[in-house]
Amino acid sequence: MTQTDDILSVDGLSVSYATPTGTLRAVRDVSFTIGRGEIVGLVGESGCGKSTLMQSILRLLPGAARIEGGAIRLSGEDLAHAPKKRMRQLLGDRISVVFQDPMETLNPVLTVGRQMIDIQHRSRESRAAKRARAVAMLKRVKIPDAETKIDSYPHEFSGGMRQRVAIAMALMAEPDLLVADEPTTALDATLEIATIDLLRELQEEIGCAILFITHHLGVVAELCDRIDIMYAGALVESGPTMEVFRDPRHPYTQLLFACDPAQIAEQRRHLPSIPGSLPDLIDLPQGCIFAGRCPRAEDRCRTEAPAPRAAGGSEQVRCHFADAPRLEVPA
Amino acid sequence: MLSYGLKRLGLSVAVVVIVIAALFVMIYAVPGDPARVALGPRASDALVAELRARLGLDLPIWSQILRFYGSILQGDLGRDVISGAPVLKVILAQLPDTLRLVGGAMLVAVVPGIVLGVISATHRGSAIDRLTSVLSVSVMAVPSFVIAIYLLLIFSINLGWFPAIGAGQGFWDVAHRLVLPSLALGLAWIGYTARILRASMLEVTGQSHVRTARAFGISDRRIMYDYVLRIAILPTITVLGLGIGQMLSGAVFAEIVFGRPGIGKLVYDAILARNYPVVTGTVLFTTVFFVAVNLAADLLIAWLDPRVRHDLAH
Amino acid sequence: MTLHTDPAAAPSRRTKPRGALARLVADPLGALGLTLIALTVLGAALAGLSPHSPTGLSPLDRFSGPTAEFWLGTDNLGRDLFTRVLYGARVALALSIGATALALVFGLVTGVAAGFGPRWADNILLLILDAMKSVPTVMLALVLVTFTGPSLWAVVLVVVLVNGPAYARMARTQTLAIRNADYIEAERSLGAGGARIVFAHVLPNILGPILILAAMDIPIVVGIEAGLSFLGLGVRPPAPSWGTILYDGFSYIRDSAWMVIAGGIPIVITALGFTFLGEALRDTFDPKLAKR
Amino acid sequence: MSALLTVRDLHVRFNTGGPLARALGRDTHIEGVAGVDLDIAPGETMALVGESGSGKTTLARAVAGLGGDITGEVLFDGKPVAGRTGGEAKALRRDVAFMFQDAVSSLSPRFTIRGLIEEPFRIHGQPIPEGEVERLLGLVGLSAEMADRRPHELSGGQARRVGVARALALEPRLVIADEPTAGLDVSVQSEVLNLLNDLRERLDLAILIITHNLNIVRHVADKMAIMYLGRFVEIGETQAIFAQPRHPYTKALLSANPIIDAEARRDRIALEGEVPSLTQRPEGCEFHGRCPFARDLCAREAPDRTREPARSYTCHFPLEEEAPA
Amino acid sequence: MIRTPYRLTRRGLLGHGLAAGGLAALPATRALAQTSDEGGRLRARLYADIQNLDPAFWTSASDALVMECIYAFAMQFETGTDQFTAQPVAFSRIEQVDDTHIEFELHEGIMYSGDYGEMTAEDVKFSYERIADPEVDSPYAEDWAQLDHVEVTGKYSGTIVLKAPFAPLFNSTLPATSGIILPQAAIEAAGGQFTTEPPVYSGPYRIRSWEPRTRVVLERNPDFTLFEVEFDEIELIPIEDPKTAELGFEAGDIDHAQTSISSMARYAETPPARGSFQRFTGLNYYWLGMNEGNADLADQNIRRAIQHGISREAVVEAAYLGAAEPAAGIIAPGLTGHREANLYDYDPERARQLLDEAGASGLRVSLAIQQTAEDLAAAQVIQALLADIGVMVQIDQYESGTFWSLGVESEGDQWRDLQLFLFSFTMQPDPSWATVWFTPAQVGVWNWQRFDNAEYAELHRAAASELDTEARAEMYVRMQDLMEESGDFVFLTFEPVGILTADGVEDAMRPDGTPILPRFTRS
Repeated sequence: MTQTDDILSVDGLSVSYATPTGTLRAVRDVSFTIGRGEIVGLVGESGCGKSTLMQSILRLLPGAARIEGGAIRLSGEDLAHAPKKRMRQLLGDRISVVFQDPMETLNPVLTVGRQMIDIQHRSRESRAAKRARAVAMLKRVKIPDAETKIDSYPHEFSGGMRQRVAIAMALMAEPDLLVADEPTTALDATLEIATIDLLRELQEEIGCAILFITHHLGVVAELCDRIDIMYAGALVESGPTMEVFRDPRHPYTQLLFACDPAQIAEQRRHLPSIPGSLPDLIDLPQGCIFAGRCPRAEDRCRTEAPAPRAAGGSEQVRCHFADAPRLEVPA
Repeated sequence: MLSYGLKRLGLSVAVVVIVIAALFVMIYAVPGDPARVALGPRASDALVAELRARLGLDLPIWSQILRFYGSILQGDLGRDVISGAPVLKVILAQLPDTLRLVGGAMLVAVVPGIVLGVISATHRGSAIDRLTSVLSVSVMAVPSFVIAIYLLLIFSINLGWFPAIGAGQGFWDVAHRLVLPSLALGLAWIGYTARILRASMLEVTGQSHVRTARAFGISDRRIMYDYVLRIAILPTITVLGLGIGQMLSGAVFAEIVFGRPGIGKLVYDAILARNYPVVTGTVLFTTVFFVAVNLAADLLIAWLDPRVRHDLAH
Repeated sequence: MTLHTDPAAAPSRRTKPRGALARLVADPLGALGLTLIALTVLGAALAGLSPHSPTGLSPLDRFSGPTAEFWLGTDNLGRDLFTRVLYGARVALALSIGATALALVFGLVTGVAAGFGPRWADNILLLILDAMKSVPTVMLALVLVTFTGPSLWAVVLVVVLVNGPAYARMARTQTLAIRNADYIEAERSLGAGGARIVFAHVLPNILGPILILAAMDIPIVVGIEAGLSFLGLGVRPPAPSWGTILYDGFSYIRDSAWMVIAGGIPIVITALGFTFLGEALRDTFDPKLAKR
Repeated sequence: MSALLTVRDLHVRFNTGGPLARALGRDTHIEGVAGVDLDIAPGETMALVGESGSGKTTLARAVAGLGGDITGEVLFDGKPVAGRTGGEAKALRRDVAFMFQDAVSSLSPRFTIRGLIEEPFRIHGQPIPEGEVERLLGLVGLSAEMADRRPHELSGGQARRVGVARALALEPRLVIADEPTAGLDVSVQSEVLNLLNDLRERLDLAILIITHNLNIVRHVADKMAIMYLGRFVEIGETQAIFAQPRHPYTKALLSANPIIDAEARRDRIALEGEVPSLTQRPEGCEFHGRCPFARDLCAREAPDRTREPARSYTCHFPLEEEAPA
Repeated sequence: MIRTPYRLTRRGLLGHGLAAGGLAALPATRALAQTSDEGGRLRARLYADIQNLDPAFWTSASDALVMECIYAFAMQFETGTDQFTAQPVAFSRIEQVDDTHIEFELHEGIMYSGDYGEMTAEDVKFSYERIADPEVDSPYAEDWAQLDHVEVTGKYSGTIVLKAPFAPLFNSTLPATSGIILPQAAIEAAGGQFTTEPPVYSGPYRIRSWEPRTRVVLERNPDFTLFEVEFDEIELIPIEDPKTAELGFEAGDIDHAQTSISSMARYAETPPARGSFQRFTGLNYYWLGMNEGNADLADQNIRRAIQHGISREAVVEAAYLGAAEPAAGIIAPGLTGHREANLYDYDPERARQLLDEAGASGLRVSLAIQQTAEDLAAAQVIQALLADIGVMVQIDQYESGTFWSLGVESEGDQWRDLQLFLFSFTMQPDPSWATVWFTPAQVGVWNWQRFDNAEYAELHRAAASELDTEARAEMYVRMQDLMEESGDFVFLTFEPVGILTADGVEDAMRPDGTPILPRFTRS
């Protein structure tokens, strides 16, 4: 899977947590790539493992978590087994992050300027030069009056502004890869759009790749070149955004899209849903992970785990019946 | 910030006013004539009458309480019935010894407390963390006078390493004599300090902004000191502020066991001697001191924490 | 509302809730705490089995070290210290549990009242609680005893006034928090009245943390009783309290160290026992309290 | 259609200052809701839409009689909500059910689900019919064995169902649902909405639904109101508003919906700045500072309400019908 | 610490107002000395801080100890003997011419500090008449009760003229603080009286610094020539608890200390390291009093039963751990009027019989004591002994302030409730000091027994002017008989005094164990 012009390639990654009742296999055999300058949306519902995946890439996993196998390569260099020191060199330089909650993501007792200077710890420039860079970056994210606002504390900014500051910080080092972990979830709709627009604009200028983690399908459609859909720790479908939206091949993807009121053109009082619940990730079912909730599931699905394959416009689909006609979803 | 400061100050003053009123009521509630009690059985009636007049005991109660406030406002806490000296002067004369003791105890509490707290938090769940936790709660649980007696028994009487009594003269002598009482008084606060620091460090470490800092490749050391400790230390300041006040009065046990002069010994002797002006004066003094230290701690925190500063401004 | 992203943090329904006691005992600290408390309680219960009287004099036996007959030695009047320590456990346990219960009632009533009362009443109560808290503990105890005279009841009063405000504050804070909690709003939206809300929804929810707090305060109460008795301001001397044993022992510390050893050890054991138990209770049942 | 709930010129005020500020004579009040009119008929679903801090929840709570410093008129079934005592107050509680945003935390943590569902009966002193709990659980699609669980053992969707069951236990006539799908996954949120809708049809319930999710509104609401700074900038029939928003803010909200259709993006209205503070309401039209179409008049003069058959709005320069994109 | 036994000096008892109130709260005669070899500094323990150094108004034995250092006394008791013999100090000669005339002559060249010049006979006249002067209202006026006037016959000589013979003159007045001679000008400059800042010094030392409750430092007065002093400085440290002082002594902080009584046996057996232990027969008397004014104790037979019910040996043994002997009175051995034997000794059979006769089975009484280890031990033994004859005793411990008000009528009605109490008074070496408190005039003041006996009163008055020692002794013995017969008293003991002295210091002690600090030397 590794291609030289891929910024990030995740190959067969498995991550598990030690819990009192057993090993919880949060991410299993996930593979995907992000090309240079590409924006990739990672989509999934609660508990699908997308955050674990993100934390694995950044190596910020909690203590109970362990990478069981697979590789995470940044331009060919394996992050999954890189020494801590090396990770520290990469983080904030070649890989940056924007987290979900803008209220808590910045240090409350340090000024924004101080934090933006701190993160340039690799640079040997003078403080004044670092500060000037910080001001310039704040201007680029359209913080009004950046010269004075830089000496403010995070709580003196509004939520939307704080998220912009976070984006400014993340992009200041002009990284190769920006990991954005639900950066717009906590924002109101109008701010969400503004933030997405800003991200897109900056991405075009800087040319970095973005891994955009969200549960909001519309945002992916809006922003991303490619989409990866996770369910219960597994990557069930991935491909170019337009292709996947037009013709999703995995039943889960199909159902997910069908449930989203935004995707339903005509007004209807009754909306579709996906019955059933997530499988137990400690005591995994045999076969396909989605079999328990899949209207199309057959005996084979319950015994044999499907291998990923290309189908329709999608590059990877983990379904035995990836080529079957799209499901009719009743409300 | 200013308005917060004023508000906190106002609250502190209100608290002191209430404490004064409560003290007054207590004095008033003492069975018998306070002047007679103060002067002793053989006092002439004239003298009792004079003291009554001086204490304003013949006035109506509301007027007495106003007088009480008035004189306290002027720094007049009454007179020591035994020596006749102003109570404030008597207290101030005893203060240095107690402050030295509290200072020693703070040193005992803060340095190991912070070190243990940091070690505990950075090695969460390890054997050393568990050991520190158990030690912390243990030293907090055992009353300081029991510790004082055992220290005296072991280190003064049996081993003879430290003097048993007195405050001493000259730096080294004073320091030498401070060791055991400071330890007795401060030991519990090692626990308080370590625990609160550990808890607040863990809390801060779990906050999202620390993860952000990590995600920018800032070194663990730097994160620990600039990002975690800086915030985590704030609750510790509150606890130590409380500590100073509690130690000031808790010194009574260390002072008695180690035969030291000081505020605690003063009030204790005054209680035994029914020297009410000294008792109430000392209680009032320590209360004001306590309130003032806590106020100072709060203001310090407000000053150190821009969030509070900000909230207060709005 | 944030989504559960860390599967390890999600509540696992698989763990069958075990019995409270079993969970406590599983915690080494809890087991140790329970053992120490059991020792104290057993001592108090079995005090009567001692062949010695806690008050009987035997001057010729005075200042004995530990022997087969006198397990902890004797005091200046030749009384068996072990027996006195056992009887002292009765005083300590009865007083600390009784006084804590009173303080708890005081705290709950005032705290819940403040939490539910009108704002001005809350403010006044808060100010008074602040004022009570502002007098350093030892000073408060000393000044109260000065004006009441030494007695068991004075100690109880001191405990109520020293510990009560903390419970009241906690009850108030919790009540306020719960008062504005969604589920109280929900109950109100269903039409529940004040009494129902307090007794069915508020009290059960605040009682737990306050009980844990109280369990952790019992060493403080034992300390207050022993401390005041040590100063001669607490339990009246013929009664064998640990504080009075220390009081006597400190006088005769040069004659026999056994008196202070005998007086201090049960205080240490009880204090550690209740503290460990409190810690374990808190860790087991209310991790949120851990900050205190 | 006679309205079940009628709201006229409702204001809800908050005091933000302490006693000190009050003593200094400072006016520390802000208006979370600043004069709204609202009617809901039985069987009708009304959606309240707006961004954080627009006053949606405040309004809903005021309507439900759950507090706030209220002026204006709120009539339920023709009788004022305020000032009810005794049986009348209880009756209101029975007739108006409130579903809280945070479903899990709106369930008393020490109760079992059974206890929670029986709670309304107990509060109102009504006998609990045999098997009623199971019946209600079944009604909201939960199995009877759930009855012995406690709130923390439920998932968000399950908790919400319990909330619905509780709300419906006494057969109310109006359900106020505050963000009933917040925090739910897409695959689950439909279940809750369908449930509400089924019950509406079956029991002729009126529903007031508060949400910031316009996609839901489009499907489930008959009418919608768009709130901005505590006022309705536009209110009317959902279809009409979606088809052609009149108020620029409505349009901005509707267009701020990330969608896959690249063409639709061009028609998007980008808002400038952020929502002003309630303590400093702008002069003139309160939206003028952020409105891309604002003119001088907007800054000077507050627009009156313009009424159309299917809606009303407050804008000097309402958006006109244009060629469909 | 609390265990310090509070005892009254007679002087305190005569006091009024602040002086008495203060005194009631303070222990007496507990002075320990400590030394260190370096710098010639003698460090002495005070049992309490100084309060008043005016000879007419001083309050406690701590004050007296300091006054002994800073003023020239007329006479001083000899040290190192077991007889109370006063020797002239400021006086070069003193001679009793007849029962009421005493001639004296001062040493020449005794210089006051400041500008007050040389000590003259005029100063003697002023000082003594000042204390006796009713206008001055000194609590110590009774020391000069019979003073008529002092006649100045020369610059250095004069005659003390008495109104009547006065036996205590050489036993307690002149050799103690009432014999101090100060210049009129200095007292007047101080405004008639003073407290802790003496306007003038005439003794071997003067005060260099005073840190309240912490220390008083005295330094050698270079102008003093009456006798040689060894130490350049004396540091006096207030330590109330003798047990604490013992710890200090053993830790090497204090080199000369008075022990608590209950520690004496231990020290007698095992002398301390780096020091020696001495035992003195003290003058303090310790007894159990019974309030005959209390309804339950009004029957003399009940009081007699309690007398018979108490084994003084057992009580003294328990309280003092073998350091003291039972007493048979209030006048210590060696003093005029010491009584050898008791009238009503331990006899539980007789006690039970008496109680039966009085119909007082199941009697419950309270025993008031102070918060001292010794009182507490004694009380618990009494409790056990009386339980044996069927009397239940409840021990009530009082802090000193309350305790000293229990039997005092002017404090209210609580004297009626007072039943049994343990009491200890201190005294100077004249029997009149001991007996004065039990006269009818003292009922409800310090005579808490409410022992009211006319014969006793008359004997007390007459004995003060009786100069014949044997006749005087008989009178005092009779007075003690009367006390015991009343059933109000169980004489327990005379409290011995234990002294610890470090190696390298030679102490100078009065026969009763009181140190005279300026006379201390290095050995």
